[in-house]
Amino acid sequence: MTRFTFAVLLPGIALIAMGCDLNKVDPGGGISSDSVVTIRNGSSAATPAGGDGGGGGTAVAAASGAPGKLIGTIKFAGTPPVLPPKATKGNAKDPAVCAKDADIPDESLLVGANGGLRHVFIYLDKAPGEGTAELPPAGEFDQKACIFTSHSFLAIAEVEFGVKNSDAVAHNVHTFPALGAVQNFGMEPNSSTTMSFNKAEKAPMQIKCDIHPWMEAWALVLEHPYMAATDENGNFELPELPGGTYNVRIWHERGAKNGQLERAKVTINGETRLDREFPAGDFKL
Amino acid sequence: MNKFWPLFFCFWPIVAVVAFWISPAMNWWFPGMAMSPLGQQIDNLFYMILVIVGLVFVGTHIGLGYVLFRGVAHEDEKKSWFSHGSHKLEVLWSVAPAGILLFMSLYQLDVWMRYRVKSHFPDEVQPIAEVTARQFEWRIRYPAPGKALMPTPQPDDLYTVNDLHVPFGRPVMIRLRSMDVQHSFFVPELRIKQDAVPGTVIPIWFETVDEGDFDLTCAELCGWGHYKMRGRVFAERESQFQHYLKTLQAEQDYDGVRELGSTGAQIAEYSRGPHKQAGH
Amino acid sequence: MSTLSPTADVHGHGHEGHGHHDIGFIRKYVFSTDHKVIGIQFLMTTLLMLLVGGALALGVRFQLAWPWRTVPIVGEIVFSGEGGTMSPEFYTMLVTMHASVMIFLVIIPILAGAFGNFLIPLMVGADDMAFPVLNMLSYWFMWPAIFFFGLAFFWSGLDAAPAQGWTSYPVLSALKEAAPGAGIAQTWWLMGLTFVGVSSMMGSVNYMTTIINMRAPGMTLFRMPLTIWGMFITAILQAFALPVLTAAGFMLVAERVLGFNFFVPGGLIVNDSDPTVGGGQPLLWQHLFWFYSHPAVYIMLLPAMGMVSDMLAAQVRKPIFGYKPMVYSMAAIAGLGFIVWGHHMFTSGMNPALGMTFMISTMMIALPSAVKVFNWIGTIWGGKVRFNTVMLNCVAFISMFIVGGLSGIWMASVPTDIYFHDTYFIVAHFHYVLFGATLFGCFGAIQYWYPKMFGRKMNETAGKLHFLLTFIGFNGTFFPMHMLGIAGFPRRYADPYIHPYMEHLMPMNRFMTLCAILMGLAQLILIGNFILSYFTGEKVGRNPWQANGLEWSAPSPPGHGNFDIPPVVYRGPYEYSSPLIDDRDYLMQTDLPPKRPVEKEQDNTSSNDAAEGQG
Amino acid sequence: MKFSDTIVCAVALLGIAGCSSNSVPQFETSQDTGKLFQPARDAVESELQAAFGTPENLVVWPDLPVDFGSFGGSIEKVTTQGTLVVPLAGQSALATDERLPELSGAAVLVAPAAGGEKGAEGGENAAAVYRVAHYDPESKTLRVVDENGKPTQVTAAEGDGVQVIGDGLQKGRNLYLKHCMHCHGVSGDGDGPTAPYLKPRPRDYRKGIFKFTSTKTGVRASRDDLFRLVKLGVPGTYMPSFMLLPDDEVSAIVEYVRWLSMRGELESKLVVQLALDFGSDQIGPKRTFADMSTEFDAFRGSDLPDIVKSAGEELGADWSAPEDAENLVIPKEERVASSLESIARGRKMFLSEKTKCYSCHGETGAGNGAATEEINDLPGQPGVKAEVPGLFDAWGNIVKPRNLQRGLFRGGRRPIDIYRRIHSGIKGTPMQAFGNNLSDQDIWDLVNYVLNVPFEKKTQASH
Repeated sequence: MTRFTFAVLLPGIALIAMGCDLNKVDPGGGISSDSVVTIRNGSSAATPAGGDGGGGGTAVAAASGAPGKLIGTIKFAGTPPVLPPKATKGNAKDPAVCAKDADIPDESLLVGANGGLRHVFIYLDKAPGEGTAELPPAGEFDQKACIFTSHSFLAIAEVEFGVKNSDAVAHNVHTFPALGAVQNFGMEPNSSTTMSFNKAEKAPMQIKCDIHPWMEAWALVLEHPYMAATDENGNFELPELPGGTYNVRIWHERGAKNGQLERAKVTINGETRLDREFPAGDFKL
Repeated sequence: MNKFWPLFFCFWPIVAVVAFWISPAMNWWFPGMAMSPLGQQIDNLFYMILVIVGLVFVGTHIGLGYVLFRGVAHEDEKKSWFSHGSHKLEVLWSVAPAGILLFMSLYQLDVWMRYRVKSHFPDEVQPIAEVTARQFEWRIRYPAPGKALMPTPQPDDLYTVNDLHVPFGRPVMIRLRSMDVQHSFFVPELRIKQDAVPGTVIPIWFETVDEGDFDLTCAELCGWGHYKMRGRVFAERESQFQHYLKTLQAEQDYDGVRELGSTGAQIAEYSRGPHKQAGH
Repeated sequence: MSTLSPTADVHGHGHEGHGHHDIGFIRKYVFSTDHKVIGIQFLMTTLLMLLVGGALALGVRFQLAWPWRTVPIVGEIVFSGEGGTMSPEFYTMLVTMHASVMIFLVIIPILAGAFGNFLIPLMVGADDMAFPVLNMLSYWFMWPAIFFFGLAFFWSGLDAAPAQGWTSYPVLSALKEAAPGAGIAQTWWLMGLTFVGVSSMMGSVNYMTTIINMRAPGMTLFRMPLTIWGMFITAILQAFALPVLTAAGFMLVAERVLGFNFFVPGGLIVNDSDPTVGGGQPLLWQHLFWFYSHPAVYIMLLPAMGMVSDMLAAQVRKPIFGYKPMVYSMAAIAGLGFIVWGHHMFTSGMNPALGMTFMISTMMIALPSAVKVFNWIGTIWGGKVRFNTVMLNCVAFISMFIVGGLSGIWMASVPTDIYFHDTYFIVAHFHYVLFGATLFGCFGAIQYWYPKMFGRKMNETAGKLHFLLTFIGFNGTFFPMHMLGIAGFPRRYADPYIHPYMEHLMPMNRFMTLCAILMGLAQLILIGNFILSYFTGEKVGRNPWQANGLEWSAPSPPGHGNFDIPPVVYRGPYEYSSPLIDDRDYLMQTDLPPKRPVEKEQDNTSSNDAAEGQG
Repeated sequence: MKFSDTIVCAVALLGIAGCSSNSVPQFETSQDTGKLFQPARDAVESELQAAFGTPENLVVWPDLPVDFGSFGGSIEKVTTQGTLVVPLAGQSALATDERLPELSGAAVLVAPAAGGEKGAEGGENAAAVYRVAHYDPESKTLRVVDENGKPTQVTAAEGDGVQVIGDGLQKGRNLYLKHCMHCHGVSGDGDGPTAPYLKPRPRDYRKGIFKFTSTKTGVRASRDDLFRLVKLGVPGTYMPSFMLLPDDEVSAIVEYVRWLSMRGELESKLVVQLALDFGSDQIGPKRTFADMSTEFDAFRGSDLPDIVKSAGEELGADWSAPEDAENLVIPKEERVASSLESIARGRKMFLSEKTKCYSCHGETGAGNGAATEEINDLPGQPGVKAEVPGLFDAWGNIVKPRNLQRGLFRGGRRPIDIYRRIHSGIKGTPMQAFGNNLSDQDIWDLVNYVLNVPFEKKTQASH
């Protein structure tokens, strides 16, 4: 063996020895790698930041101002697209009941004559700390002519309300909550029952009927009554609030950003107006 | 140094023989004794071939080693032996192996016939279960207690998965099917193997000589989960087997309300997965 | 370069490439029609593929030794989220591609393609193949095959390669739902297979024609070296068996793409799909496949047998013991090879009566194999044994072939095959035959004919080191597989240890894997030796081994047209240590009969012997 | 011999590349988390890390109703230097006496006597954490060291509660990674390396929804449900039967799967809380990254800990509920014997407007009802039409109504199983609960009919 060879061999062997611990024949890693268990102490990893309060979604501390209602109008700016009906008259499943007399409209974007947008949810994320309004009487959720009424439904968590099937066919109510428990139960023809949502949500949830795929509604479930859905002219009215500044969510099912059209900071000082006009670009169309 | 390589080539058959010799002691051997009469015959055939093959193996390697050894010692100046062969030797080493090979093949036909040829099956062996292989498990269908297995599913059939219970001490037959791709029903301890070919129903019979549970594996590549197809064959007393079927029936008819009756204890266990009593 | 020019020798040593003809570099070295260049191209390609196939095998071995551990190098890239552990379907893909690459891209082409091409014209005394362009095409059809195999493997990023095993049994390979790799990758794979088939077919037609028509004057059939016999019989085997496989391949493609139902029976529910509507028979594929693939085993063996015979005779300076029985046994192996395919299907549920006939025919094929082994031992007997690399590889060939052949007896006998079918016993068996025998033969042949290819010898020390490591690694890897098989260890299991009766075999598998790694690394020595010897090897003349064959009468390396002096054959190729001459122990096929008068007695014996040897 | 040098170098390079690899499995964050803006994503990840750790370093969160294989006891005597006399007893199926000698290295919680045995569960009582150095079951002596393995003095008194966290979770993890991960993924997202080839897709646990349960609508799966499912497999899918595993291993897997579900649920709960305010799509000219960061820091300091805390409590309640017998679906009436009359009634019910079973399952039960031909909106994605007709499940996968003619029942073929499917639906799918509409009698008729569908022709022929 030449000296040169030797000179190369030695570093080679050294490299092998460095790269590969030959004593450890059993390679580690993979699923058989070791794992340890530690115990969680305390309940959050959050590192408290300097500032406190005023955070996202929370009620901003009331500086001043008289209590009042929040009212307003939500509008669609520009010419709304014309959505085809979800089922045309006489051509739906179960034609004896569904779309018997009229088309079943697509309610996901209903714009009134003055540009007012229907079925927009306006709500506070959190109840104001004091002076909570009374809970409104529970609404009723109906299924009529194979349409859910109302398309925008408001409910309070853990408060029972009536569900009705006014049709001569069976429907089912299938909810898609983000936080609460899923419900999916059948409604036999012309029956009624009660239901409730077990948890408050951050945003409205979809309700579907699997038998009639066009049937769709949106329900907002909160722990407090500070919510409203716009009527056919885009008008809404929230119950009276203590004076102060609040974060108000404006949400529509076709809103481009997870449905949220805007998170407005509103200061209540007596009756306050919140009018908004959203261009088509803010929607998923 | 010249002797190194002949020794090297001699060393190797010794290693091979030693390896085979110590294997049973090291547990590198059959997974236990053959638990079926047919399996014992197969083992005997294996050993017979092992002896013959071993002798031939050692013999040829000794021959090879010997000629190498002699060849290494061959002087440089002397020429090699100039020979084009020997007719007598050629005849000898053609006829002798031919005889041995023919003997070996004819000697084995009997076992093969008993295993696979229908007319040589044991008398009155009836199918007791249908085993349907699928990716990646064995689905088993029994007839209701006291009934015979029908070719097509019956409303009162009993279903289970991966655990095949059979009575021991008598030949039993299963009907082997595949629901998707080709699988192979392999019970090493019983020394049986039969491919489950899609589209055909293949009857296989076996007899276990004693109680026990045997691993059932798949021996034909059937997809990514091939290795996962572990089932078990439980050989048990006839009475236990009948009891098992009854338990299975009670489990299968369980409506969550009705009194559980005498098999209640088992059913309670079933709610945490069946066959605890038989397995671990 | 004129074929007959006596000065060709001078040029023959160089690779100047700008000789007398205006052949461009591309025509000369890339799209060459020269059988020698094509042979070397085949050799390079197959050695490359050998590394690929070996790497795949190491992946398989790794999983068996350390199941679900981080796979070195590849694992961290491909399965990073899972901690680098290979997924079970990747394991089956490795198994499949290892076998496919090794069989179709290494062993078959290295024997028929590389050595067949290089040796046939040289050994029969022809200036080139009968159809040089066809010959060139046969090489260049390998590349689409490699491309399609590669495409199959890398399609959609390493994880949807064919995973049906190299046997590709339907239904697994016929329905795309049945396995991860049964999608388009399986079609690519079949395309690759078809290209390999076309390539082989072109080669085999060429070989048959060349051997039959282009032998040098005096080269009678029974004066042909056994290598040529091996190649000839292989070519015939390929010509008859390949069409069946190609047809089967097309049927499977038709089944997959056009919805024919050759192989898929009705009513199967695979992967939650709708029930199949077929009416086909899965066993049909097995019959067709094995009708080719069993003879293919001999395609992978016979040329190596021939080459080892030639090398052995030259190394021990002795005539082949029983030349004609050697030829007849090769023919017998080939003939019987066509009627034994059913022994792959003993447990498949085919008619049991067939099992019996196939058992007898399979047992009988052991007979010519035994005759060959005895004849090789007879050849060494009384010879002068000098252990150089060639000799070592030849002896290893014989030794490994004995092991592989004998373990086949258990497979041939149906009752024991019931147990051993699809266990590691059979893996051990065919690796002993295909790797142990064939590849050791090839390693020997590379060393032996390297001087003829490049005019230089390969390094002996490195060759011996390579042999030693490969032999130890090989036996360490594959001998324990017999034990695994006896223990009932099934093939193609990604994690056998979830079955309790195999748990205790993991240490043995680790040992085998370490041996396999050793063996894999040893091949780097071969590659290094192969490349570096081209530059540094000892320069040699025409006949460095003092052998008798026609190829040794040509320059090293032979120029275009091979022979500077047209060869005329006077005797068989194995007249070593002939008493007819005194000054040397070899008598080349082209040497004129010795003029020295010989004693009467000696003359008789030698002519008798020669008569037996030469017919 | 120059080439040998080259070879040696090559080998060395391979050695370095090959043997130094040491990659580990990792939990992946969900797609929804990925849509948050960076600081929020980091916060979610660090919360998950704190609550559940990584596959290498599993975190035991004692609030969760997971069987960690713990042992408990109260101190009888404290001797010197970290040695306690405690009779330890297993608190669960995963903590058996045989495991006692193997406890070395396990974490120990020592809670003041005021908390008693319960004290160990809450983090508020600031239970001290040690590790087991050695436990001798004979003399019941427990020697503990501090978390770094150094000898320490135990601040405890007689009667204090001791909880030793066993290796239940690790056992489950190892088994899960070996048997389940290839399909269900390391984080239980149903997206392991094998998953793309499987139909139906492997379950994504992160929603906490399992299809085949014995519990009422809206209630999670019980341990027994998961145990049975793992043991028996899901016929007709790639979920195989794991009968091959002993019961304790299956239990360990079930616990680990529940733990993974909880991890996924915590993640999605946090994301729901953050998505509307801190989604990366909210960044725009009106609201810059800096604005959002400031706002998020405040949120993180004030609201996030509460959210995590209440999410933990919710998880605890939700996953304990299925173990409560009240939440199980148990028929009030016995099964109506399967007779031709009952089957006929069931068939009538199946085809009635009251149930509309046929609308999905088809009039012959072949799973080809009209609903499978309709184009649906994707659930939860208003206005987004599915590209293919058919029904979708909660995971966004197309789901076929069961073809009853095949006689394959994924959730089990016992009458009680089918009763439960009809009574409370199949979670996460359009299969609805009929329990409030139909009487037990009606459901049993339906069960009898469904069980008879594969044999229908025969029954009619013999009729």
